Amino acid sequence: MIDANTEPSLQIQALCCVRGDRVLFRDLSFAVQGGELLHLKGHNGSGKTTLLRALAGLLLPESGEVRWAGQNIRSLREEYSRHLLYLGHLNGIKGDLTAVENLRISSVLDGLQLSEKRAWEVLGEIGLKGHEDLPSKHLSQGQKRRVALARLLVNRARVWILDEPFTALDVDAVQLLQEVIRQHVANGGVAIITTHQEVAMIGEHTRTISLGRADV
Amino acid sequence: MIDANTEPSLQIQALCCVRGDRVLFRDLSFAVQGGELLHLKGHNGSGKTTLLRALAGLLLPESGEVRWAGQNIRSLREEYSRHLLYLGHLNGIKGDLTAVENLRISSVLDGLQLSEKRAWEVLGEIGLKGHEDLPSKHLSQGQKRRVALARLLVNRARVWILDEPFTALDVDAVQLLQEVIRQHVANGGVAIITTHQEVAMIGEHTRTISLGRADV
Amino acid sequence: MFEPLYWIIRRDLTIAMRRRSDIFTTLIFFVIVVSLFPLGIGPEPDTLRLIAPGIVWVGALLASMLALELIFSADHRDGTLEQMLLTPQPVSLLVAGKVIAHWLVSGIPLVLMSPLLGVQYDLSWEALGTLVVSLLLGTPALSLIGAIGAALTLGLRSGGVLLALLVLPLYIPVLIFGAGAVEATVSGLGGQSHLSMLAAILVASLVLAPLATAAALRVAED
Amino acid sequence: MFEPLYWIIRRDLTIAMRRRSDIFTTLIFFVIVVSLFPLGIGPEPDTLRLIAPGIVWVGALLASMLALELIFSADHRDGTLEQMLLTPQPVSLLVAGKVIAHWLVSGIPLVLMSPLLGVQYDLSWEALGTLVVSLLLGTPALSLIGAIGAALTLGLRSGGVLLALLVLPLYIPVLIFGAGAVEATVSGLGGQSHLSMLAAILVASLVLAPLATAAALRVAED
Amino acid sequence: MTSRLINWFKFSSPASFYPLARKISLVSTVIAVVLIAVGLYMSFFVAPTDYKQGEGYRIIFVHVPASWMSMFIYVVMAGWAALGLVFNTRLSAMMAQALAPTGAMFAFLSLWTGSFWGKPMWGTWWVWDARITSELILLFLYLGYMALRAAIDDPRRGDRASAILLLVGVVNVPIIYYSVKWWNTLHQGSTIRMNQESTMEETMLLTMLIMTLGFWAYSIAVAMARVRTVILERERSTTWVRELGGGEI
Amino acid sequence: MAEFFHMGGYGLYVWGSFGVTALFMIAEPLLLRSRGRKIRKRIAHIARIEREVNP
Ligand code: HEM
Ligand SMILES: Nc1ncnc2c1ncn2[C@@H]1O[C@H](COP(=O)(O)OP(=O)(O)OP(=O)(O)O)[C@@H](O)[C@H]1O
Ligand SMILES: Nc1ncnc2c1ncn2[C@@H]1O[C@H](COP(=O)(O)OP(=O)(O)OP(=O)(O)O)[C@@H](O)[C@H]1O
Ligand SMILES: [Mg+2]
Ligand SMILES: [Mg+2]
Repeated sequence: MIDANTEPSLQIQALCCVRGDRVLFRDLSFAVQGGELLHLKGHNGSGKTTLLRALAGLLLPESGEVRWAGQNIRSLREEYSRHLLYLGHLNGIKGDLTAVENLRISSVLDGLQLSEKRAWEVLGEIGLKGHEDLPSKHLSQGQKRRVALARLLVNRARVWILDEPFTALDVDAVQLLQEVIRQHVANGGVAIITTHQEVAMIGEHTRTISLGRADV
Repeated sequence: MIDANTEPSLQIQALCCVRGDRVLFRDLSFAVQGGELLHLKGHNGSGKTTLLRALAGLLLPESGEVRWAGQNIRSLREEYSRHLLYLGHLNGIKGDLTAVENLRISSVLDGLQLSEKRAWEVLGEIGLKGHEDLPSKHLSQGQKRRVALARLLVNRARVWILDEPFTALDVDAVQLLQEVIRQHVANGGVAIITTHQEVAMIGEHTRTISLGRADV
Repeated sequence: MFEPLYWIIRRDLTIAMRRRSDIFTTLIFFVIVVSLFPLGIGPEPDTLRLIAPGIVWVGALLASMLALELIFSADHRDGTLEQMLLTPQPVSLLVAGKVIAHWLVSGIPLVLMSPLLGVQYDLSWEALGTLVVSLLLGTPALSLIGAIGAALTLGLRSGGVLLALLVLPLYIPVLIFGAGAVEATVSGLGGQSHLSMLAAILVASLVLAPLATAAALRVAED
Repeated sequence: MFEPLYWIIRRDLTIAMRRRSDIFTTLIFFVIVVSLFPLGIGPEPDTLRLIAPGIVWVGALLASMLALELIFSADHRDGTLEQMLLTPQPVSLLVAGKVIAHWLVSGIPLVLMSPLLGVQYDLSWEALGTLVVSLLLGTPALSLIGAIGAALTLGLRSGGVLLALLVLPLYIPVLIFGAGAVEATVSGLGGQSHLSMLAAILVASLVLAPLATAAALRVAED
Repeated sequence: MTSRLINWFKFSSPASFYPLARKISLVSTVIAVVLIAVGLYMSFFVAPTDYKQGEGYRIIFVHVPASWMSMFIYVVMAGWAALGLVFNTRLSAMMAQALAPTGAMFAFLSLWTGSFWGKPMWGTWWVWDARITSELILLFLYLGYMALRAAIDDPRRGDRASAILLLVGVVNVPIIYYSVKWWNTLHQGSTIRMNQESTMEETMLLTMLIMTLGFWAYSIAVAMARVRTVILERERSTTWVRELGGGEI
Repeated sequence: MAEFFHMGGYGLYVWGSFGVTALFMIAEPLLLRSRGRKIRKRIAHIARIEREVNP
């Protein structure tokens, strides 16, 4: 059992990930503390997504381990999930449900209760006013992404792992999202993101890690 | 029958597209000539993808028509396809085939013959060296996009319709793609693209059209 | 603990209701398959009565198996499954919820429809009763066992057929006891013992299948 | 004109060869379904011989239908289908190529395996011969007709089941003449006339089905 | 204690098991050849003609060992699968993978030789008898396992998914067996039962035993050889395989 | 000798069983060996190229 008040910290130790017969990275070690933003860089195919999935516990690394507050996330399982929010290349929303329903379901599963009213408000904030009640398969690419991102506004997870959150978003949405991430970090959360866009990720607490060699 | 030497031109007349009970745009008229780059702008959900699919003939507009060299594309069908290259949000590549196979197949279907050697060269140019022979489902998000974009390097279509071609690409790839588009336009082709990224689309021949109202 | 279970079931039922055709299609598949046999075999009532329990049960089994394909695949494709694995809820609980919803949507209609098909094959009232009870006990077991196969084949291109290959051999005991119960009733032996075997299988799969399925889902998302 | 046809077939065969298991799974599904019936019906050889033609044919029909689900769905999902519609080639030609490849991969193995299953049901040599010929004529027709259904249900969530619903009624004539041919041989009447009907159906669907499928694909991508 | 543990884990790594597998394979090949040769000699020249079935009964000397092996191998595979899931060792999954084709082959041979026995004895190639049917289902279970393995390209995912399938299957095998038995005996019909002479002659029993042991050795030999191939295929880019470099392998 | 192969009228069945069993049990190791050869050759090939590239 992890005390919710301990300083959140993610330690990566000697991580090695292999895909097919290609070693994407080996002996990767670093740590991220609360209040830090980690920006993962690297060219296409350098292994950013792979690393993020390993950090989220979705992918079993070849060797090495990921620790949350000192314990291996493999042994923590659901305990770790409680503190985590992962958003991958896929949006993770159901096309047949409306934006409101999608948001409420994912909140319940995250262990939060979200009233219908609050869900509407949040969706309004993220710029989906007028589209809250439409089956989300009818939404445009960027609107779908916004539905997925709306979770950031209600979630209380300490660690955010965001894989290219800015894709498909228009300029306003990108700005909004940046602000949200900055807030989260300022409140002592951890954020690990990748992006190819030149986004000004603000603050002194931004760290950058680059994956991949210069060749390829 | 259209003469391949006529000046390519795409005329859009009083186009109106409706999705569900929402009118995305109405009475949209414009024309694009060879040597022009059209940059379609608009916030998320303003109807850019819808418009591009209508221009490609994949979607039947509510009213109005799209003309290629003076004839409605509905009546031209395959004749129009010969001059068109459309790249949507989906990459249109088969995960079970390698990059080389994907590229060769799409070329044959486009009516071109592409030798295996040339395919390898082209894929090298677009930065997939060392990944040509891997089933493309194993590629990363950005690498898949590159396989799809490799078609731009071999295709001789006059009209390119590209829906957010820059997503998932890293900085080098974005630069390369910009260059390729500029070349195409300089050679008298038409390019219609959308993108939310601040990309310097070079040249005097860039036109911008904005969709969508300010509200929403 | 039951909050998320309730929400998962509610979610899947909502989606099913949005696409009501899903419910009917499983059902109609069942009806069509069962009705195909007289066309292939010929119309003699005596033969038909003889083979009726087997045919109806095989039809129910195939229909339920086909419907299973949908249970996780959509969630996998749009990324909601990966999100489910990352919630603080035990995965086997979520799996149980999904299977229950699936059975409510695809199993119950089969059970309700079966007497009608039995009548087509000239079964007695008593046999019809046993048919309904056997399906009521058997189809949830089919859904539970099938979910394991569905999770294992998730995201594989040959999904549907491979699922069938993995799952059909495991379905055989259910089929034997299910059809056996009806046959025993028809021949006047009473289907009691078959039905209690079915119940035992149901209980066992209720306990074990969600665990195996949850493990398989974790593997599939790796 | 035949260049793109050749390439489409080659492409689909390459993909099938990459996943050789696809071929076997359709086949094994066929074997399993056919083997399920004795388990539901009981092991008396006399009953089984009586219903064998119907069972084998229904099994082939279901296997071929299940395999059909794969024919366009993957292409639709990854966007290659939308690209195919945008090529300067006639779409019905591409469709024909895909169906041919599909039949080579999923139909032929069924035909080759059927005699073995017939033996399990104790059919005579002559009946086995008719069974093979009837499947050789019937399965391509099934693939062609099924392709229409597959195109119509493209991208719908309940694809598999809905496809079954649309396609099975269209399959019925094929089933009747196919199983009829075998039964006629068993009862000594000779299956000639049934087989010529099958051939006629095949020719008709060869002409019409690609056009209908092409039209359905355009609608699906709208 | 600790040293023994370390030893155990040492051999659970493919690199150190690779040479060991070769030795085991060689030794069991020799044993298999000798036992099967002796067994064949006894089957044809020592065992007497059966008074009821004539020479036809000699099929028993391949039929029964093949049947036993097919069942035994499945259980062994499930054991490896469980080990692999618990300890997360790659080698266990490879062992299961290496055994599967041999098990499926024996299941097929059991059916084949049984059919060739059934034709002269019962007058039909096939009967829906309980034992025969459950052997057929076992063959399907093998094929399902192999199809699943083949359908997953990522070897690690394949390992774990197929291990789950094996465990689910092995729980089901007894259930399947008894349900099929019950199904068959409850509505007797015209099925002819296999004649169960428990008073089998001593020499026949001995011959069968020798053949069974021979098949056993054969399975070990083949499985070890196959596991070596599997190891090479899957570990071809690791340094230890590269250092072998095609030379001493 | 002919009598031996005749097997008291059961020749087809006895040899059909033993023959197919023998066939399978001989073919399996042979197939396996060719599969092993293929992978070994490939590894040797790659090793050679690697030595050439960075000796
Ligand atoms: C396709 C047909 C057949 C199959 C699949 C089959 C399958 C099997 C199996 C799985 C076993 C091992 C069972 C155990 O040890 O519990 C076995 C044993 C045996 N089978 Fe068959 N069998 C077939 C046909 C026959 C026929 C036609 C005969 C003889 C007329 C026969 C005689 C025996 C005998 C004597 C044993 C060993 C006795 C025993 O272990 O109980 N089998 N068979
Ligand atoms: N089976 C395989 N064999 C060889 N290489 C593989 C295999 N599977 C994946 N890869 C490689 O692993 C890498 C996957 O990287 P990943 O998806 O993590 O990249 P990424 O950094 O997220 O890239 P992007 O910026 O494009 O999203 C790719 O280079 C891909 O080619
Ligand atoms: N059935 C429907 N009912 C109401 N609105 C719909 C329906 N289907 C689609 N829409 C709306 O149509 C618009 C689709 O726009 P489109 O996908 O063309 O946007 P876009 O400009 O490409 O956006 P993005 O930048 O996010 O890709 C969205 O605003 C969506 O909400
Ligand atoms: Mg990525
Ligand atoms: Mg768009």
